Formats: sequence, C-alpha cells, structure tokens
Amino acid sequence: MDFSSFTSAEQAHMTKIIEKRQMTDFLKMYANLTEKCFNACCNDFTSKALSSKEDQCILNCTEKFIKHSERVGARFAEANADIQAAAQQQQS
Amino acid sequence: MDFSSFTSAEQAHMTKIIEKRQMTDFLKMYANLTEKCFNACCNDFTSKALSSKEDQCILNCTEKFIKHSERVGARFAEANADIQAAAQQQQS
Amino acid sequence: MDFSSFTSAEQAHMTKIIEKRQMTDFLKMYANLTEKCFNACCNDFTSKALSSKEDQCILNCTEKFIKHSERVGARFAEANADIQAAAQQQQS
Amino acid sequence: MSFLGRGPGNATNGGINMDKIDMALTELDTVTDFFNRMVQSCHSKCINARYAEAELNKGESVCIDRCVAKFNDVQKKVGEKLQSRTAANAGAAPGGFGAL
Amino acid sequence: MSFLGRGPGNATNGGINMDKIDMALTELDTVTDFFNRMVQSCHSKCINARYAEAELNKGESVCIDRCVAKFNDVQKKVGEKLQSRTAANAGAAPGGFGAL
Amino acid sequence: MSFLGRGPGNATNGGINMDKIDMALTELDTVTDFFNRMVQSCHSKCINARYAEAELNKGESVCIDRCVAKFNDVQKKVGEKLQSRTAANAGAAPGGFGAL
Repeated sequence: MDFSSFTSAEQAHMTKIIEKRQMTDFLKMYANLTEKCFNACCNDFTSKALSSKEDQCILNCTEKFIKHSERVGARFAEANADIQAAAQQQQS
Repeated sequence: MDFSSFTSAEQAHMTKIIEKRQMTDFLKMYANLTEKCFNACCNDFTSKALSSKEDQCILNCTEKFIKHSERVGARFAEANADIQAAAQQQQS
Repeated sequence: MDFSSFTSAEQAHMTKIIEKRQMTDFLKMYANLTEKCFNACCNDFTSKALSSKEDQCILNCTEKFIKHSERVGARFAEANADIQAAAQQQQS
Repeated sequence: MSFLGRGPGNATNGGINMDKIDMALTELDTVTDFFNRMVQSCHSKCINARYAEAELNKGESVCIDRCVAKFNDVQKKVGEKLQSRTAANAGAAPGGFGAL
Repeated sequence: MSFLGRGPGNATNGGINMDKIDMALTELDTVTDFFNRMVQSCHSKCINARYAEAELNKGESVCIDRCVAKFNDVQKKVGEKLQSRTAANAGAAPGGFGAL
Repeated sequence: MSFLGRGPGNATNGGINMDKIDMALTELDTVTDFFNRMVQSCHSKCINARYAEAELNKGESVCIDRCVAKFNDVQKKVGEKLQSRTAANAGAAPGGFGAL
C-alpha cells in the first residue's frame, strides 16, 4: 500500500490501527493453528491425556505451519514486488 | 427489510453504509471465488504455470458460480416474496 | 474475565456491548446450525419437500448440537475454574 | 461493535437514531450470512466440481431450485426448535424466527 | 476497529476509558472464537453424523469430555511453542499464552 | 462498519480524513484475506498431514513456490472474468482487479 498521500496525523492514526490489527491477527492465527493441529493430530479419544505421539505431532504441526506461512509470505512479497516494478516500467 | 419508519436522514445514512457493504461483500466474494476455483481446478504442482486445462476449469468455475449465485438469489427472492404476501394476507 | 478494575460507567457500557454480542452470537449460531444440519441431513434433491426422514434428522441434529454445546461449555468452564484456582494457589 | 465506536449516551447523532440503524444492520447481516451459507451449501450439493462447462445444466438447475426450498424449510425448522427450547427454558417465547 | 470509529485522541469518553473496553472486548472475542472452534472440532470428532436420535449417547458424552481436555492441552502446547519462537526471534518473551 | 460508529457528516476528524483511512483499511483487509486463503489452500495442497517432522522437505518447499504462483494467476484470471462480466452488465469497466 502507498501511504505517501497521508498527512502525518493520518499516518500516526493508521499505525495505531495496524498495530491493533496485528495483535488480533496473531490471536486469530493462534486459534486457527490450535484447531488445525488438533484436527490433524488427535484422533484417539480413549484417553483424555495427549499421547507422546500426539504431542510430537502437535509440535511438528505448529513449527511446520509457521515455516509454511513464512515461505508463502516470502513468495507473495516477491510476486508483489514484480508487479509493482512492471507497473513502474510501464509508466516511465 | 422495511425502511418506512426511517427519517430521510436515516435513509441517507443507511444507503451510505449499504454501499460500503456492497463493496466489501464483492471483495469477499472475489477472494472466496479465487479460493474455491483454485482448490477445485489446481491439483498438479509439477509446474508453476497454469495448464490450458486448469485455465479452462478456472473460467468455467467462475462463470458457473456466478450463474449459480444468481439462480439461488432469484429463488430466494421469490420465497421471501411469498412469505410476505402470506403475512399480509393474514393481517387483512 | 476480571472486571474488578472497571468503573461503574465502564461496567454499564460493557454490559450493553455484551448484550448486543449475545444477540449476534445467537443469530450466527442459528445460521451455522441451519447449514450444518442441512448438510448432514439433506442429500436427496429429487423432491423439493423435506422427507419425514430428513425432517426427523433435522430435529435430532438441532437438539443434539445444543446438548453437545452445553456439555462442551460445562467442561470448558470447569477447566477454566481449575486454571484460576491453580493460579490463586500459586500467588498465596 | 458500533456501540463501542460511539461511546455511551449518544444514541441519537445528527437526527439519526443509531440504535435503529444498528438493528437494521444486524438484520441485513443476518440475511446476508444466511444467504451466503445457502449459496455455499447448494453449490456443494448440486454443482459438479469438474467444471467441464460454464453453463448450469438441466440437472444442476433443478437441483438448485429444490435445494433453496429445502434450505429454507430447514432454516424454519431449526428456528422453531430453538424457539421452543428457549421458551421452555425462559418461560416466554420471543417473536418468531421462521421468517427472517 | 473501534479506533477507527472514534477518531484519534478521545480514548476517554464520558468517563469511560475506551482502551480498557477495547482490550476487554479483544479478550472476550478471543475466548469466544476459541470456544466455538472447540465446539466444532469436538462435534466432528465425537458426534455420529447420522442423527438417528436426539440424545448424546454414552460413547459420545465420554468422547466430548476427553476431547475438551485434549483441545485445551493442544491450545496450551501451541501457545508455548509460539511463545518460545517469538522469544527466540524478538529476544524477550511477553506474558504467557497458556491461559486465555 | 466505521461509517456507523462515527455517525454522519464528520468525515474529517482532528485533521484526519476518515474516508481515506477507511479505504486504506479496506485494501489492507482485502490483501490480508487473500493472503490467508492462499496460506490455507497451499497448506492443504502441499503439506503432508502426518507431521512426522517439523521441517519443510524439498518436495513441500517446491510445491509451495509453485502453489503461490498458481494461486496468484488464478486470482488474476478470476478478477478479469468478474471485470468483463461487470463491464458487460454495467456498460463501463472500473479500475483493474488484476493487482490488489
């Protein structure tokens, strides 16, 4: 996004909103990750305690999801940079 | 919905909100359609380019989803009209 | 949640917001239940009327979902009470 | 949500009754949510996921019409069930859920 | 969201500290979201989708109890993992995720 | 949503143009929504759900890269299709959907 047309008051206001969004986005990601890893790893309800196998699955699932998100984010950022470079090329 | 009890100021305010909703609803539909058609059409990741088969599938999926939504919308509107006619019948 | 640090004006404001949330949460639960029970019970579209079998399935699905939610809620509340009791134990 | 934004006490703002607006928006959101779920459910029940063509075929079209009718009936049935349960619990029944 | 509605600067409105209200609402939304996902997950893990009867049977009831316990454990484990990752990245660890 | 909170008329608040903020937030929400759906879709397409290890293996990594490229292409294609449809219906085409 391009904030160059924003006044400094507008930028400060926007920063405050974005900071709040980052917190709520993080909390949503946390809830989503809990649900996803629970659904993938827990299929045995003959006991209420997590088995060591389930436990390991949860740890791997969490770690792998974060790495996955980071990789998607990196590729996504590259693709957006390419689009903007192409747009600027066209304008000049 | 029945806006007959709204003052003209309230109606103008409501119109402004609904216009904004229509835009955000459209953007959500666009994201949802992208996700749905991608999931239905793309299953081969041996290449990063869309195959001509995937390409055609995406076009058909998009077109068909819109026609589907329009048909559901038409039937839904008819059903609501029937309900309101029945309610008026009962009142008179 | 702990509202002990809230002024009475803040508590009154919060109560008003929570009441509104309860209504919208109920409406969302209603829509979700409609979708879930429809998807589980309706698989025959050779007729537009609900069969008596589908009808019974919808009633059972609704009733069972509510009982399920209530049981999950009861266990969830117990678990939270345990956590808070443990936290207080640690503090004293 | 809007309660929060406004702060307390100013339910009327520039001649506009914000509580009335709020209620109308809740109704709009509820109908929209319900409609979107109907679109999704009937799509997965009726539309062939191979997407060999762009048009709805005859079978799909008929299926959609019946699906909408059934979905509406289910919405009504679930609403009645919730209402009778609420009535049994709370002693009194609020206004009907049958028609949104 | 409420920041937007209010505009800047008026964090206190009629003796009400809006930031405090905001934080309480974020907490409420988080617990509600978490609870709703637990209901959905345990429903798909434990409840037979044929709906031959309206009552929870013995097996389903026991499954729900265990499912809630496991879901809570998973939430804690995922929180600890996220926390240790954040701590490793940022140098310092914020307050615990374990209990909402 | 923020229109509601603010009430009418005060589109400028303390030197801040709220409509500009609103538009920037809509853009932010749209990109975030799109990105989250890409993460979910590529996760279910590329990541083995057994979770025997914590690292992305070679096959998964390559799959993610291609998945992001394809998802972006699909987003563009769907946008063009929606645009040509809207143009056909309304007579005139609005600004492009291709790039968010």
